[in-house]
Amino acid sequence: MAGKVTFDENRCKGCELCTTVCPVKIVIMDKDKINIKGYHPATVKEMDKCIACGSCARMCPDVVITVEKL
Amino acid sequence: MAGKVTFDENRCKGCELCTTVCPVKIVIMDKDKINIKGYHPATVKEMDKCIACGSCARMCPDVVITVEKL
Amino acid sequence: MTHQIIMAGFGGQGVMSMGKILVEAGLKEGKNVSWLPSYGPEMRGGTANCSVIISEEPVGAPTVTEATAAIVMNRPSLDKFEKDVIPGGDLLINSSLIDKKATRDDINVYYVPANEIANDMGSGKIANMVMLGAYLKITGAAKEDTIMEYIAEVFSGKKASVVPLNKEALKRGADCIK
Amino acid sequence: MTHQIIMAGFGGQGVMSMGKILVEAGLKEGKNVSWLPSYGPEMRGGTANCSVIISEEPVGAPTVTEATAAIVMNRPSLDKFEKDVIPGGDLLINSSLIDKKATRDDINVYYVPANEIANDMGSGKIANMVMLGAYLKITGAAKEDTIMEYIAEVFSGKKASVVPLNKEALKRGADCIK
Amino acid sequence: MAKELWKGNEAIAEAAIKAGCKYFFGYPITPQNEIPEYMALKLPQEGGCFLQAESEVAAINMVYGAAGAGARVMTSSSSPGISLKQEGISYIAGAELPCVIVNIVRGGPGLGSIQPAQSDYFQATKGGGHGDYRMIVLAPASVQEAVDLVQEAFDIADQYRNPVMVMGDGMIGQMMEPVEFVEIPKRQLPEKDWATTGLRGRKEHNVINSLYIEASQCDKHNEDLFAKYAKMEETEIRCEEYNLEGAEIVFAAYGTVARIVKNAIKSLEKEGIKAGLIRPITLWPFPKANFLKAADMPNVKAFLSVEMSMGQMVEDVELSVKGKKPVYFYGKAGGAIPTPKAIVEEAKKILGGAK
Amino acid sequence: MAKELWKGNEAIAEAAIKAGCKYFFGYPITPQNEIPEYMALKLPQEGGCFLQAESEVAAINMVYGAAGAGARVMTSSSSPGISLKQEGISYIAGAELPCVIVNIVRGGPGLGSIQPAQSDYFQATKGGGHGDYRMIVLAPASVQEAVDLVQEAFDIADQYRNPVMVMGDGMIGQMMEPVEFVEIPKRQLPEKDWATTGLRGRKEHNVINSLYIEASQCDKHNEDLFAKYAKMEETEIRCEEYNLEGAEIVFAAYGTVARIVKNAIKSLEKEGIKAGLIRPITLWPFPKANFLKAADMPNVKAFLSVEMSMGQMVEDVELSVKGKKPVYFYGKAGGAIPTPKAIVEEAKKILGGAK
Amino acid sequence: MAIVFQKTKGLTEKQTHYCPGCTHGIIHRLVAESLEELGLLDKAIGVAPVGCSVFAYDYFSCDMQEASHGRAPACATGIKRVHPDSAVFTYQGDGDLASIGAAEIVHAAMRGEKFTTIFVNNAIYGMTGGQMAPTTLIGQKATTAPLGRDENHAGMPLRVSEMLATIPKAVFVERVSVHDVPNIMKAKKAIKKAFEIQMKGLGFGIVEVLSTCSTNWGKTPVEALKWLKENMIPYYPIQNFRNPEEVK
Amino acid sequence: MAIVFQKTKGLTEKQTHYCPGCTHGIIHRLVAESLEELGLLDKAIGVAPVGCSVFAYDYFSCDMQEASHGRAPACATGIKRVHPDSAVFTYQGDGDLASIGAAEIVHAAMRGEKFTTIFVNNAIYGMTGGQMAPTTLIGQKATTAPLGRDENHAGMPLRVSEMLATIPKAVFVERVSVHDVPNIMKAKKAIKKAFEIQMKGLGFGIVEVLSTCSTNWGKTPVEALKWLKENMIPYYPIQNFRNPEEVK
Ligand SMILES: Cc1ncc(C[n+]2csc(CCOP(=O)(O)OP(=O)(O)O)c2C)c(N)n1
Ligand SMILES: Cc1ncc(C[n+]2csc(CCOP(=O)(O)OP(=O)(O)O)c2C)c(N)n1
Ligand code: SF4
Ligand code: SF4
Ligand code: SF4
Ligand code: SF4
Repeated sequence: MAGKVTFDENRCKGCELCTTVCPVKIVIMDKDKINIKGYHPATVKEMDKCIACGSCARMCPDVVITVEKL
Repeated sequence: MAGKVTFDENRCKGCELCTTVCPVKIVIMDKDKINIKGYHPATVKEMDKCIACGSCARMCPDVVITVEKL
Repeated sequence: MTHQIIMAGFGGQGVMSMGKILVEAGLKEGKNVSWLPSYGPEMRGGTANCSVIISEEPVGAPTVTEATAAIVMNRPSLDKFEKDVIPGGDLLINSSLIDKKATRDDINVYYVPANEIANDMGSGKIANMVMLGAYLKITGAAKEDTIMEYIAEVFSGKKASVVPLNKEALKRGADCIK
Repeated sequence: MTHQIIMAGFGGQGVMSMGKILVEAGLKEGKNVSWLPSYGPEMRGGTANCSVIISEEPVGAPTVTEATAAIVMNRPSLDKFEKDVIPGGDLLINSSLIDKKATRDDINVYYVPANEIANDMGSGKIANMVMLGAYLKITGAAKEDTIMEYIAEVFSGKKASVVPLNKEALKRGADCIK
Repeated sequence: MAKELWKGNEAIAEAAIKAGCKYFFGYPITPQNEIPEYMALKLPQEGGCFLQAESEVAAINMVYGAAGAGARVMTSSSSPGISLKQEGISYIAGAELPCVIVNIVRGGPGLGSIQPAQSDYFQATKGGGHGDYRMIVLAPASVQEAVDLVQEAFDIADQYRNPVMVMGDGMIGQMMEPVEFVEIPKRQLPEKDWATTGLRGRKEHNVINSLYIEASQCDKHNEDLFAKYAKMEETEIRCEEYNLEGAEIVFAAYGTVARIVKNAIKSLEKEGIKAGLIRPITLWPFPKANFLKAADMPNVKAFLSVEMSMGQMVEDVELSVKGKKPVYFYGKAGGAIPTPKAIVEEAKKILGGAK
Repeated sequence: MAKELWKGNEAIAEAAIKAGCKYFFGYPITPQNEIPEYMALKLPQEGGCFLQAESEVAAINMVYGAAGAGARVMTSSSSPGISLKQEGISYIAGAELPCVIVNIVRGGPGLGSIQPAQSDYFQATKGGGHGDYRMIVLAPASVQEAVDLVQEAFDIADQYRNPVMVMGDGMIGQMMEPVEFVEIPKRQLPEKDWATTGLRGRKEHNVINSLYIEASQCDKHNEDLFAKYAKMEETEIRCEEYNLEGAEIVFAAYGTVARIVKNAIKSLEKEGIKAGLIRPITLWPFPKANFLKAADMPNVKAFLSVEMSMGQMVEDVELSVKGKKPVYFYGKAGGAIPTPKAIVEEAKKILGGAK
Repeated sequence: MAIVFQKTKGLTEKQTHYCPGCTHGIIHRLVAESLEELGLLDKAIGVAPVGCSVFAYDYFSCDMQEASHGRAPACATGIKRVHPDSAVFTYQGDGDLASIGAAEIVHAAMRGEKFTTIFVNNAIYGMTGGQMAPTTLIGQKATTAPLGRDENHAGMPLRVSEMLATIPKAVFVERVSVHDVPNIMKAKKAIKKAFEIQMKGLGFGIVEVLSTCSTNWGKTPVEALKWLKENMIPYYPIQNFRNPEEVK
Repeated sequence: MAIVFQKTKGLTEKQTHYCPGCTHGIIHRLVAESLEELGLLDKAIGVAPVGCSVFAYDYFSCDMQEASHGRAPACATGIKRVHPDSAVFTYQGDGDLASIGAAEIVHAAMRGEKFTTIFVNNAIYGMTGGQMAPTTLIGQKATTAPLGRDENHAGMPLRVSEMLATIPKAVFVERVSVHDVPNIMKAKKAIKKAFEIQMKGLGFGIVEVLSTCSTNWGKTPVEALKWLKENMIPYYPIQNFRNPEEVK
């Protein structure tokens, strides 16, 4: 049940909503990066923990996230 | 319990509403008269039967009628 | 000749349809015509009037301020429109409901007991046709035949029974004019 | 001398208040001033700018289309306003967030690492004061003392603690200009 | 088809139906009620839709929606109701939607009276709504002309993607005159490929909109609109000239008032005074050239604008005449109608004074 | 009081409060939101009442009610919102109620842009609502002038029982400038004995109304209104003349545009061209005489009306100049702002051509 | 000799322009009587609508304003905010209140404006000549619904009282009728109560009064009363919907 | 490898202008997904309001019209009457729908217009900068209610769904929220159902979606979700008010 989460990074507005709904708490803000809009974008660091539930994508107001089931 | 009903004849529009609510059925249209507006005005012929209930006056949309209790 | 007529009375006296019938006839006879009603927030039974023009020439103003004739069916109408008749023009007064006389002497005044005649004929509602009959007799603005042709068109089939009544009313009205 | 300045950056970078502080100081010094903000349906974090005028003469147009100076706090602002500086005018670039260089050579360009300095001072929010310090050093549009007088008035009582920080920011900005 | 007697309002409605109008959104108001009432009866029979809106504001926005969806659509009202439509009209002009708006004008301001008037001239021609925009405004003087103009109005609207107003007064709406419905030659019209019909296979989505958030784009949009308006001014101006030859005084009047003026002209003629008339049929674009030409005629001593208002079109007459000859005004307002007699008096006064 | 920096919108609100305005009914719209927001905070502190209406239509009718009840009352909006108020304004003018209406104009038509514009000139001065009526329209060019005019606006309204509009553009509303609140000399004002306060012992009931069902009465009412307007035209016209002496070209501009034009005049001066400016402060009544006088000056070759519109005031300039000198127009619309440079170019082009 | 009934001082001497038998006249009288009996004539300010009752300002003896069509609640809001101690009322028809003025009445109710609305529901547009109103019944003919109101085209009649009763600050909502004397008495009671509630400052109150329009219904006045009873009341039940007691 | 979630074709590529974390974005997506899943993108016509979602015409890939403030239901009525087989929807904020547009939404409901309204209730005016809306909660601060909404001055917040549910032809009325994933799923279901009901021609449907406006609430996006849950839902219960089954 592993998943793959892709972020369309430059669409991200750094709102952090996605980080609050991940059941395994792997979605975090990438404080090291600033995207074209000037925000720290969201990202997933430990992708192997992803259960492909799609919650982050469903919560994101800016359709930044695509979720695939491997 | 006798009553006296007075009609401000020239205000009357001949609508006949007062005639429908009199419990003793004494309010009638005076077919012999035409008032200033061109209508047959309402009147009471047998005033002695009046019980001063005020119904005709309350029904009249044109405040034609005054009712007194004798 | 241009006929410019004001017709006025209580709502329900048929002044509007009197005007309409006349312009329909005028049109049938190839004249230029217009019919302009008064309009407004009148209660049922309030006053109403219309301006009718029948002319050989194209109709200019549809308003009638200098009437060649006025037909007044009730007292307020007389008071209002007597002054609008041009000198030498015609004023037709429904004497059944108007006890007042005309005050001007530079116009031709006709008293037609239209309601009495109509009641006499058994239908108070055609007092307007009586007046129209009188008017036609005076002015010849349209032919009685054309009027009747139009009426026959409108009241066809079941309603055809009223046609003779209308014809009679026109005639009785005309008869009032000597 | 009439100073016509454009200040521009992201919302949240304090460009509006930078302009306000400057005109308040200008007013204190008896100058004629005006401050005109951009406005519109910008999302939080969108771009913002204001036009500031400080002059000995009455202010004509409050719009600045021929800027004696432009202070740009982010990249889009550089792109948009570089062209509006008059030849010989000043362009102040926040080099912390803008890696691009100015393209014109008929103007004086200053690179001020405002965010770095501000962060260094422990408060990223006063990058605007750093830029203002640099601007004042270059143009003398208002005296640093007047600015500080105004700031002291605004931040009195409990908030007075931020006054020295602002003073320091102005100074560090000025220091960037050799 | 032979001539038939039609009441103005009903004739207008029938003309719209004949022109292919399938949708009508309106709200009752005197003296135009016969238009929606006729539509209520007839449009469903034509497979169209009549809807009584909750208000004039809603009605004009229904028109916006239906016009944007590609339909031939009309609304009608009278003065206060037209005031309520101003925002919507500005949107329709801004979004470049074709529709026909009928205003059967009554006396104002406020609730005013309900009698015939021409006091919405400014509102119609200069833009009662906000922003820079123009409508073609057609002003019929007879029921027949109303019928002809309404039919053409739909084509004009479609040709330019622009609202067209037909402006009559209470008399036009209420009077009965002989009418012949003659088919108006159809114009070559562009396809409505911009309409929101649902994609239905189309690749790019269509958007109906008047918002240009960048000032420069909005400025450009205005320039485009005015280029279109310039084209209308070139090709759509209509005007009747009457009796101008040798006229000492030239009347300006539109709609039914022009007919009253014609009566006055005849009276003047009888008194040996030659008078003419310029009757704008399009109030916008205004027939400036006709007036200018008349102003250059040596016989013309003065212009007199006669209106059922306190003086509105007279400004356009002045603008046209460019100070070459004096321009006077005579009018009645609030539903009162100028009489031929009063107009004659006024003209004589002016000619006395203008010697 | 020393000068303080005020944002235009807030200064307008404060000026109204200083003028004794106790009631404000409005609805949010950019770029005037600071007016209602300021009122929301401050009016209750002054024992007054701020109410956010459900719409502009409701707001103007609340103003009608409050003005009829005898209060000093104001509303403000921007272009689309002002369009929605047109019916209400016509009613207020018809019922002769005093109130102040602020329009912080933005680009149109339709939703347009929200940037500064002057494209509601026609709507304000010719009557965007139905019927014949007029408002005094005041057009400040600076925040200070806005403050002064708003204060006086209430007196003017009360003196004539007439709505007064203060019309600025987005710049006036949004910019910050030094302001000194100086008390405006109060006018001698008539008592509001016509107001509906409840009888409270009075014998005759007061009625606020704009309905005159008889056309002749409504005509009379219009005559009375226009007699009042004539008085306003006699006494209330205001205008700034700048640099007219020896001017070859005279600009017409109002509001902030006049300031941009002044920059242009200085630039022209540097190039050796003398230019002047007539700045109407009252857009209605329009300072016709000032323009006519300038038209008669031999040095003046042409007029150039500069507006943030596609050309509206220019018609009043033409009407004033009566064809004596050519009148040109230059403008930007939809929220775009003319630059001094472009104005200079335009003037030079004209002077080149007008030789 | 005692007066059982005579004309209230709340009405002027002016004779109304209403059609014969139009129940607008009755409702005017009930409002005027209520004001007189509550001693409010001296501080009452009424707002007339645009509709058949447009001339109401001539008939009520208190101060009056004529509002634009549908906006009486906005107008009354302006008045009441200026004179909070006055007794302010709007008198509105169903076209005026339920169609063009729907937003204004909903929002006056939402804000709990402390005035009283007399809502005359005669299921038609009277003044303009019998067009369909939001309250026109299914199948009922109107000049803009010549075949009768069709629910698939024009929807179901709007029950205003029921709708407004969902709004918390509409503290008094009652529907009454004037088709016979007992109902006239009840109507009077409701109107009086609405004014009392206003003067206590409890919130917004509305009395919906079922009324006739014999002219545009095409009936005699007497037939019209019967039609009201048989057709309107089943759809518009006579009922109290909100009472301030409830909201306390 | 299976796609669990990807951008719907119902949205264009254009990035929105909404503030970070603004739930308008979620609601847009739910509408677009519903249209795509029901196969309606090819015959959908949307109506954008005046409000923060004024640019919705740039974001939805179907045909769109931009309506004037509050009039989207009138505009949609015009569209739907012309194209009865289309899937027409309005997308409206609470200022747009419940304040200036109150009459239009009530009457679209009364007529049973066969379109779908997405009503975004964020208890404030977003686009114009945080003024009070009819839906602003008691005590909630707004730029035109600087001390918080006072019920004695500005009344109680309008519960639109409850009000519209009294109207017979409003056959589908449901309030949902998007403050967490389960509620987002429910919201999607309701929106989809509303479109299905429209396509069946049953009447008018409205889905009220509780939404955040972190900018004008003065909160972070995450705080805003919490505030919605804790403050809005108690006053605006998440609930189905009308279902077409009921009305049959
Ligand atoms: C803005 C505007 N629209 C329309 C009208 C025309 N009008 C006058 S009264 C009326 C409706 C009257 O119906 P209703 O409110 O039901 O009252 P009733 O006459 O039945 O008592 C209308 C539409 C108007 N005067 N103003
Ligand atoms: C006639 C009119 N009045 C006012 C406005 C200004 N305006 C733009 S958006 C808006 C309200 C937005 O609030 P809401 O509908 O709640 O939507 P949100 O922005 O919160 O999504 C207003 C009042 C306008 N454009 N047009
Ligand atoms: S929810 Fe979307 S926009 Fe917000 S931080 Fe996550 S990916 Fe970025
Ligand atoms: S109810 Fe009144 S108006 Fe009607 S007939 Fe009786 S007295 Fe006359
Ligand atoms: S039209 Fe109807 S409501 Fe109006 S006065 Fe006549 S009966 Fe009454
Ligand atoms: S202002 Fe509020 S509603 Fe508008 S985009 Fe920002 S967060 Fe969303």
